[in-house]
Amino acid sequence: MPTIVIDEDRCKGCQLCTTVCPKDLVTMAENFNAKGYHPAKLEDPEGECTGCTMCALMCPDVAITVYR
Amino acid sequence: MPTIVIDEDRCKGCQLCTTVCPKDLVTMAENFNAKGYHPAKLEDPEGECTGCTMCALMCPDVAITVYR
Amino acid sequence: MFEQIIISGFGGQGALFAGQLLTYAGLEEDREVAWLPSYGPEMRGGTARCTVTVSDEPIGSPITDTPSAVIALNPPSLEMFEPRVLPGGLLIVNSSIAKEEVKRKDIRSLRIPATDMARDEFANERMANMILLGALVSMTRVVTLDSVMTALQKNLPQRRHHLLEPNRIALQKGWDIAQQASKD
Amino acid sequence: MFEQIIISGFGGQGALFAGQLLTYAGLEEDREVAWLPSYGPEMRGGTARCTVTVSDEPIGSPITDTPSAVIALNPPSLEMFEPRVLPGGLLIVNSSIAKEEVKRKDIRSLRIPATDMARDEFANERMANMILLGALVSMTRVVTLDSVMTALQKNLPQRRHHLLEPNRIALQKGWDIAQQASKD
Amino acid sequence: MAKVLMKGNEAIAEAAIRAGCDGYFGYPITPQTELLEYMSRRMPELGRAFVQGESEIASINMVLGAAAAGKRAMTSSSSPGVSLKQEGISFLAGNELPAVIVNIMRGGPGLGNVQPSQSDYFQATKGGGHGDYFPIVLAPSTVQEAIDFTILAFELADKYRNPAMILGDGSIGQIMEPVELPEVESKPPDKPWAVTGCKGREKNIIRSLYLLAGPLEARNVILQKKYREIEANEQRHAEFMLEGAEMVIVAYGTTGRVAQTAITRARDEGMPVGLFRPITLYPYPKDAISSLVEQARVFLVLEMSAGQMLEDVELAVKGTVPVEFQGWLGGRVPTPSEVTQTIKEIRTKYLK
Amino acid sequence: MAKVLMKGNEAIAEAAIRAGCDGYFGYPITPQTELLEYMSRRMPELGRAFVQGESEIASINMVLGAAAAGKRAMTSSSSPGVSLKQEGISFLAGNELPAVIVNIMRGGPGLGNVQPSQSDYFQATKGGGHGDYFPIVLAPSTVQEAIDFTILAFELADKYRNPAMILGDGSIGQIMEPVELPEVESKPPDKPWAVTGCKGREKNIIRSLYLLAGPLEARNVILQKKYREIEANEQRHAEFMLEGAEMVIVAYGTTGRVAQTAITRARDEGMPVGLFRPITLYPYPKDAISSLVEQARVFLVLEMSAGQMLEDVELAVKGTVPVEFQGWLGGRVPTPSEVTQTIKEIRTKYLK
Amino acid sequence: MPEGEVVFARPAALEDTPTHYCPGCTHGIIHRLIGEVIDELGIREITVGIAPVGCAVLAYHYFNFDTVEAAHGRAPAVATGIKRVSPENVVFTYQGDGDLAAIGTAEIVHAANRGENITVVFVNNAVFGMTGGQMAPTTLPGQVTTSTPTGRDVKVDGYPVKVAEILAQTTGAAYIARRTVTQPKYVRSCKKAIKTAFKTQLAGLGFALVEVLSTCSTNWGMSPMEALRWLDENMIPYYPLGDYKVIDEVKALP
Amino acid sequence: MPEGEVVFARPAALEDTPTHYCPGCTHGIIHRLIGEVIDELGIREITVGIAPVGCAVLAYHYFNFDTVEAAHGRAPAVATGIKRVSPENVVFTYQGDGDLAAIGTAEIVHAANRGENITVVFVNNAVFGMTGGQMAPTTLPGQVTTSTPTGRDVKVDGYPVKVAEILAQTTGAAYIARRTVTQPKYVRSCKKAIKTAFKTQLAGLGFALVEVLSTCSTNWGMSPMEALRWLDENMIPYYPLGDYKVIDEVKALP
Ligand SMILES: Cc1ncc(C[n+]2csc(CCOP(=O)(O)OP(=O)(O)O)c2C)c(N)n1
Ligand SMILES: Cc1ncc(C[n+]2csc(CCOP(=O)(O)OP(=O)(O)O)c2C)c(N)n1
Ligand code: SF4
Ligand code: SF4
Ligand code: SF4
Ligand code: SF4
Ligand code: SF4
Ligand code: SF4
Ligand SMILES: [Mg+2]
Ligand SMILES: [Mg+2]
Repeated sequence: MPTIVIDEDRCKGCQLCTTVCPKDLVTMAENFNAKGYHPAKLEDPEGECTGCTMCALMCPDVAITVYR
Repeated sequence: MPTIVIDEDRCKGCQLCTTVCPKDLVTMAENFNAKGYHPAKLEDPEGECTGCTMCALMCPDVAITVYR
Repeated sequence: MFEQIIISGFGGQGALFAGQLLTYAGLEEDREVAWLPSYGPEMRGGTARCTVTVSDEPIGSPITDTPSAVIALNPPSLEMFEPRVLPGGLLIVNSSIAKEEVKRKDIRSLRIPATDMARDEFANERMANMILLGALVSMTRVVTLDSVMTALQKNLPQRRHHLLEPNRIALQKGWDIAQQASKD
Repeated sequence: MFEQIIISGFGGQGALFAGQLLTYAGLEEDREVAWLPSYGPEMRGGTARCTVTVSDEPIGSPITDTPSAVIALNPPSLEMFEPRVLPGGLLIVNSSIAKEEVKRKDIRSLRIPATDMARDEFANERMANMILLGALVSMTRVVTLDSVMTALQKNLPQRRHHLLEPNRIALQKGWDIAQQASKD
Repeated sequence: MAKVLMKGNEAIAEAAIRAGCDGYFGYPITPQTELLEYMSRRMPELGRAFVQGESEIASINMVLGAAAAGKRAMTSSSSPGVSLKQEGISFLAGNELPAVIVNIMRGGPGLGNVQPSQSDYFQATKGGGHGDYFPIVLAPSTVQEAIDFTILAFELADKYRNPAMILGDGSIGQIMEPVELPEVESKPPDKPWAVTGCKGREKNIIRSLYLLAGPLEARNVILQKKYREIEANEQRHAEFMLEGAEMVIVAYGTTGRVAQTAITRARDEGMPVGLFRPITLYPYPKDAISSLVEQARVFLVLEMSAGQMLEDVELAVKGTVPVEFQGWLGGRVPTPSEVTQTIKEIRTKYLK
Repeated sequence: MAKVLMKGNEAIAEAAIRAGCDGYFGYPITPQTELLEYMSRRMPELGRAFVQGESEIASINMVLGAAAAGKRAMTSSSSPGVSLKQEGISFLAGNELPAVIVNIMRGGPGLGNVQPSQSDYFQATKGGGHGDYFPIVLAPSTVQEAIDFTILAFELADKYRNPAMILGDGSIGQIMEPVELPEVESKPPDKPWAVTGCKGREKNIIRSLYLLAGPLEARNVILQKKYREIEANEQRHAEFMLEGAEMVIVAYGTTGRVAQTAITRARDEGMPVGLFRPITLYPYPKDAISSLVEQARVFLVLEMSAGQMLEDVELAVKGTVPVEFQGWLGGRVPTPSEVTQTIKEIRTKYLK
Repeated sequence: MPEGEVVFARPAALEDTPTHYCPGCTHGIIHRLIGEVIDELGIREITVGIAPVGCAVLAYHYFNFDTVEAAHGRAPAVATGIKRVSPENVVFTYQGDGDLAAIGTAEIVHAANRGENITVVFVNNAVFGMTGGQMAPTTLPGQVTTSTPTGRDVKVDGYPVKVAEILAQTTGAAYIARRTVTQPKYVRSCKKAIKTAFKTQLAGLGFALVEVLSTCSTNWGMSPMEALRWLDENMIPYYPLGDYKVIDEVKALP
Repeated sequence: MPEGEVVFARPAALEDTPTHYCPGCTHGIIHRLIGEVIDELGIREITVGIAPVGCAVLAYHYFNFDTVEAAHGRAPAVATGIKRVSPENVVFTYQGDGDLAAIGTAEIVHAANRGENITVVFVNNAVFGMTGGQMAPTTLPGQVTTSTPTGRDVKVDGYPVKVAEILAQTTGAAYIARRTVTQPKYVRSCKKAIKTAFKTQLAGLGFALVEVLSTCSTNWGMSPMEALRWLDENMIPYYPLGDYKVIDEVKALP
């Protein structure tokens, strides 16, 4: 099942991954990560992620790994 | 009567003035000037010079004065 | 007196302004003061930091590896400066974001959830710096709170004057928390 | 012996080559030699000039303001160097072009219409330098004419070897003229 | 006048403006950039020239142009950028053009870092460019001095028709301190040599080319005479607790102020130590140092470098008294405690 | 081997080729241009790199690239052009990259002229660029030495991973003298630090940036250790008639050879004078000078400058013996007679 | 770890080191693309990168291959030096707009003109990022920076320099393109261009440059998301994306 | 002295000093044209010229108005400095192709780009004349020089730089033209262009440059007459004469 893994501690909370997901699955978490940023998180209860890599393409910090 | 005066000691003998005269009146002298160059000279026994300034236009050393 | 205080956080958390305020307060008291911001590549990654020196004698180096007091507004600042505080010095932590406990035992420390308090009480996260500064002044007495209030009055840009009162309250809040903590 | 000789003229008159030949001749005789061309802005206006030093001791400065001998191939060279020749020194002038008389009385001088001679006798104006060099060697004995001939043989580029004989004759010609003049 | 808090870089800029700087030409580089930024705001407001050049080289040559036009002109940079200006500075000196150059030094060599350093001393004082020349070099140790010396730099530059340099370290540029901003009286002198259009006079030529050795020699003789004059007239330094000092610390700029703190502490402990703080690095205040030889039993030179000014102290002391040295490298600023420690060691070695 | 006549500039080029120079990068400037022209002919014939850079700055940075790639690289220029290279030289030193830079000095400051001069001594030896570093500086006085020192410069540069400079004057560049061209044995050492592609090893980084003061300090400590080592091992000089000399003339390059002629004459007249001719200008042969203090009653420093090496002599002599100076400015080369004259005056003053 | 194949992950040519870049700085995306291209071309072990002076000065920490740090603006000269003595290496520079289009103008123009067989990735973010946001040659008309406090006045401060357009005029250039990375489709297209630029070098065809429009939210005073939008709306109209020069041999590349 | 009116003589803006130029060097013609234009515009007393480093380094001896000598390549920066603090002066640079198109590339590109209100007379003789005839950026393909002994190989030495074409790309340029002086008709046209370039400045319209193709018989190894012909036959085809940029305001100039 396609999905993504966000390396929370690598994330700088820039949001670049959030608007490009065709399924709107990526949002910003409420919590702070170790660096003090709100990291991005995948919310995909229905397993909608297609592994399209859109989100990963936009990540400046290579914090997203995509599985398919 | 139109004519030109070549400042012989200013002349560097480059010949640039010679080929442009429509009347072929400018040639190189046999003698050397003070600098050791063969200077240009006007040979205009018939008074053909029209004062067209062609020769002067080409002189890099402003050695030619044109009268009309 | 010779105090060197580092205030460090993300850009936007007001570290530089808090430091300037402290410097102006020192000037109010006719002390020797110096303010030195972080600059250059240090600033990438959204860091903002300054060192404030308040002293009774002319100031030699305005730079320090061993501050007498530190306000850490975010986790990287805590990580970077905890080891550097002078023994017997002070470390104040914005515990809303910097969650780690202070490990050193040879320094005084105080954890204040300043960002949360600022959001909850002033509806403005940017007030956290004033809360922490109030606490610092209380625990170091490097200047009086009055001097800080005067400096605030004089140096807050005109277009921000509506923030004068909230800032004052926040400073007082920090002062009170520190007073309280010292009693505990 | 310590001789510094300047050879100076227009580009194309062979001043530099004559100087090199003299230098190689000195080398043939195992003397200390140095050849220094004019360079840079000096060269504009079509000037070519070199200083040759031939000496028995290691050469200090290869540059001189006061040459012991000068060959002036054209009028500007005569004008520039006549005042500079060492008292008792030598000035050889290409009188075909440099028409002015030599005014100094405290130096030896010789005027040779070398360009005319070269045109008339070799149908090649460029041979003037060799005539003048022959005369210089004769009057200074800085090297032997033999050494010059050997140097010529060794250093004339292959493609110019047809000029070997005319060059030799020209050198000899200059030598003879100088011999003659010294007898006059 | 009330004191205001000002950052060193901005203070230099404001001082230049008050000194009548007509044109500023610069290129960003840390830790000097605020100077340029301040100028970008203020100069246009005053109707004066501000250009962010395409490089340090362009900037120094713009300065040369503005100076040739008879105007007060200035540029600023930091170490690598100042290296790039060396040809231009040599041209300014060769052309006898007044101008002010600011170097807010950072750690080197190469790209180094942007921390405070004093390792461009040789470059500044011995002539990093080619040929025999010296810029006048002033070394502030506080923001107030940065202001005062900037004004002085414009005046000395005009007086001697020579480039003048403010040599500060990153700390001087970045620090914010209380200062007083003076009103400046001095007006630039007449500059009949400037290129302003030849109306009503002979044409003027600004150049450093003298094709023949004779004329260039003559030119250099004039320059050297000027440098001897500057050396005779303009040596400046500050003293601190020199009375009775058997150990004389020589330090300039930020190192000087750090030393001052350490000396105060050392005096408290009864150590006979004082500070000689050069203000002009060229001309070096060697006469004053030479005369200290009577009193001092040891000199201690402190620099944020591997030992550059050290040579000038040694040249002045001439082997009569030991000269010790401590340096800090790579953008490290000494702490007063380190200096105190050294003072103690030197005392043990020489003053027992 | 038979001697051939060679021009200094061309001889340096040929020597570099024999020393295995893999890349030459330069820009024309009188009186150095024949070096570049020679290289433009020979390097492509040998399948090696020749680039006429768009400027001196581009050229020195091309050298930096080629040196980083582990190859022997070289550039050459003259005074104004070398001023422009100062940032690059500081980078070479900071990066610990070996390379050879030739400066055929001309009259300055500014555009000056193209006559021989020695007025870039300070720039070369004290570091005209920013930061604490020194290029190794070799000063040939004959075309033969120009050849030998060029080869040595490549070897020392590699040995110490440091830029090395040939500092000659216009006369050395332009003069044609008889020389022997040696076959060179030396091979460059392995350069495991070079950027050649990281195949089979960790990646290599060539840099001089160390953001924090601590690491840059550590880096500088390493550099300074290297400089102390160079100073201990590589001081070189030549002596001429020093035996029994009470007057020691110190002069390098062309000035040294002029002095030699004058000294020969002076000795003929019974004057006890000899020559100390520095070959390495950095490291300065100060130990040998210091030890001459026993024998010498006066030093006479001769330079085609206003007095630059003079300071290094004074630093070595430390006031124990008088140091006199004569300089020639603006591209003027001294004649032996002038030097003889000075020798006589100094003798009258000190040796009677 | 989830099941399935990894279809997107850090390329081997990029170190697993957090960058110092500000949140959302597109320097990071461009780094990654270079890493991916180098991986795909299998040239990591023969590549030499030149880091500029600018925010990307620490690029050598992030790239996992040999790197040289150049002085400000001089990367093309350094690259020339390396490539001329070691033509077997793949040599590229990574340069900002201050670095390449201000102080380094002469070096880039002449490297292009010589047809130097190197690759240039030119990151145009319309400011001097590293030094705190001063005007760059590429700053837009009216854009406020710390050295154009009232906005760039083209009459006084000059006009934004169109690097791709100007370099396309040089005969030596083989491939000149402009791209950006503000949207996934642009990211893909940018990667392709970078790949073409490296292939151009591998085929020995001469100078190749990709100008990448990039954000600097910190110095533009915006959030990273706002910065992407600002770039799309303001920079692209002034700096149109596209290919500015593609010689036939490059077109014919496989 | 003959009777009649003098219709051609030395302009007042030119000193009565023999030049150091080689016989037939067209630098001399270009100097004269500048002198004539300055006379005709009546601006001698407000003009400041910038002499380059190159054969024209001594131009200040020949021009009869205030002059500054710039470091090699930096004339546009020097001119900028003057013009910015003294806008009432007419400021022009006189530069060779080594000076302007090699070492001075950054300075000329940015002066043009800033639309600096100065005039540039750019003398392109396809070699470094002063230093003895090395390759210049403008040297033609195959041309033998002292640093391209087997002829310029464009693959190694780069391509001849077309200055007028490149600078015409900058937005700041108001007037960019290329002329020559090898024939009387060209001389006339060149003078007109130089005049337009000065008028552009007088009208405050921004950067103006006239590239003048010029001979260097000494370093080309030809007689002056051969050099004229060589230029016509070889340089003009590569560097076409014409106007490369003329903004409307310049076209409208009286
Ligand atoms: C010679 C020199 N001049 C100036 C600097 C200061 N400096 C560092 S980075 C930089 C500009 C960086 O801007 P850009 O190239 O656009 O890169 P960005 O940071 O925007 O990615 C400058 C001017 C320097 N290090 N060296
Ligand atoms: C910084 C610097 N580099 C190099 C030189 C040497 N130099 C003098 S003139 C010149 C080139 C001149 O060529 P160009 O500009 O084409 O003028 P031309 O002589 O052909 O008219 C060079 C390289 C110098 N004086 N200064
Ligand atoms: S891979 Fe595609 S579908 Fe999955 S989270 Fe990312 S953008 Fe959304
Ligand atoms: S793009 Fe990357 S760094 Fe930015 S929020 Fe998403 S995961 Fe985090
Ligand atoms: S003015 Fe005309 S006609 Fe008279 S000589 Fe000159 S070119 Fe001939
Ligand atoms: S053009 Fe002038 S210099 Fe040349 S030959 Fe004619 S008159 Fe003489
Ligand atoms: S300052 Fe700008 S360019 Fe630099 S890292 Fe931050 S966002 Fe990126
Ligand atoms: S060398 Fe060439 S450009 Fe220079 S003066 Fe002679 S002909 Fe003219
Ligand atoms: Mg940028
Ligand atoms: Mg030219």
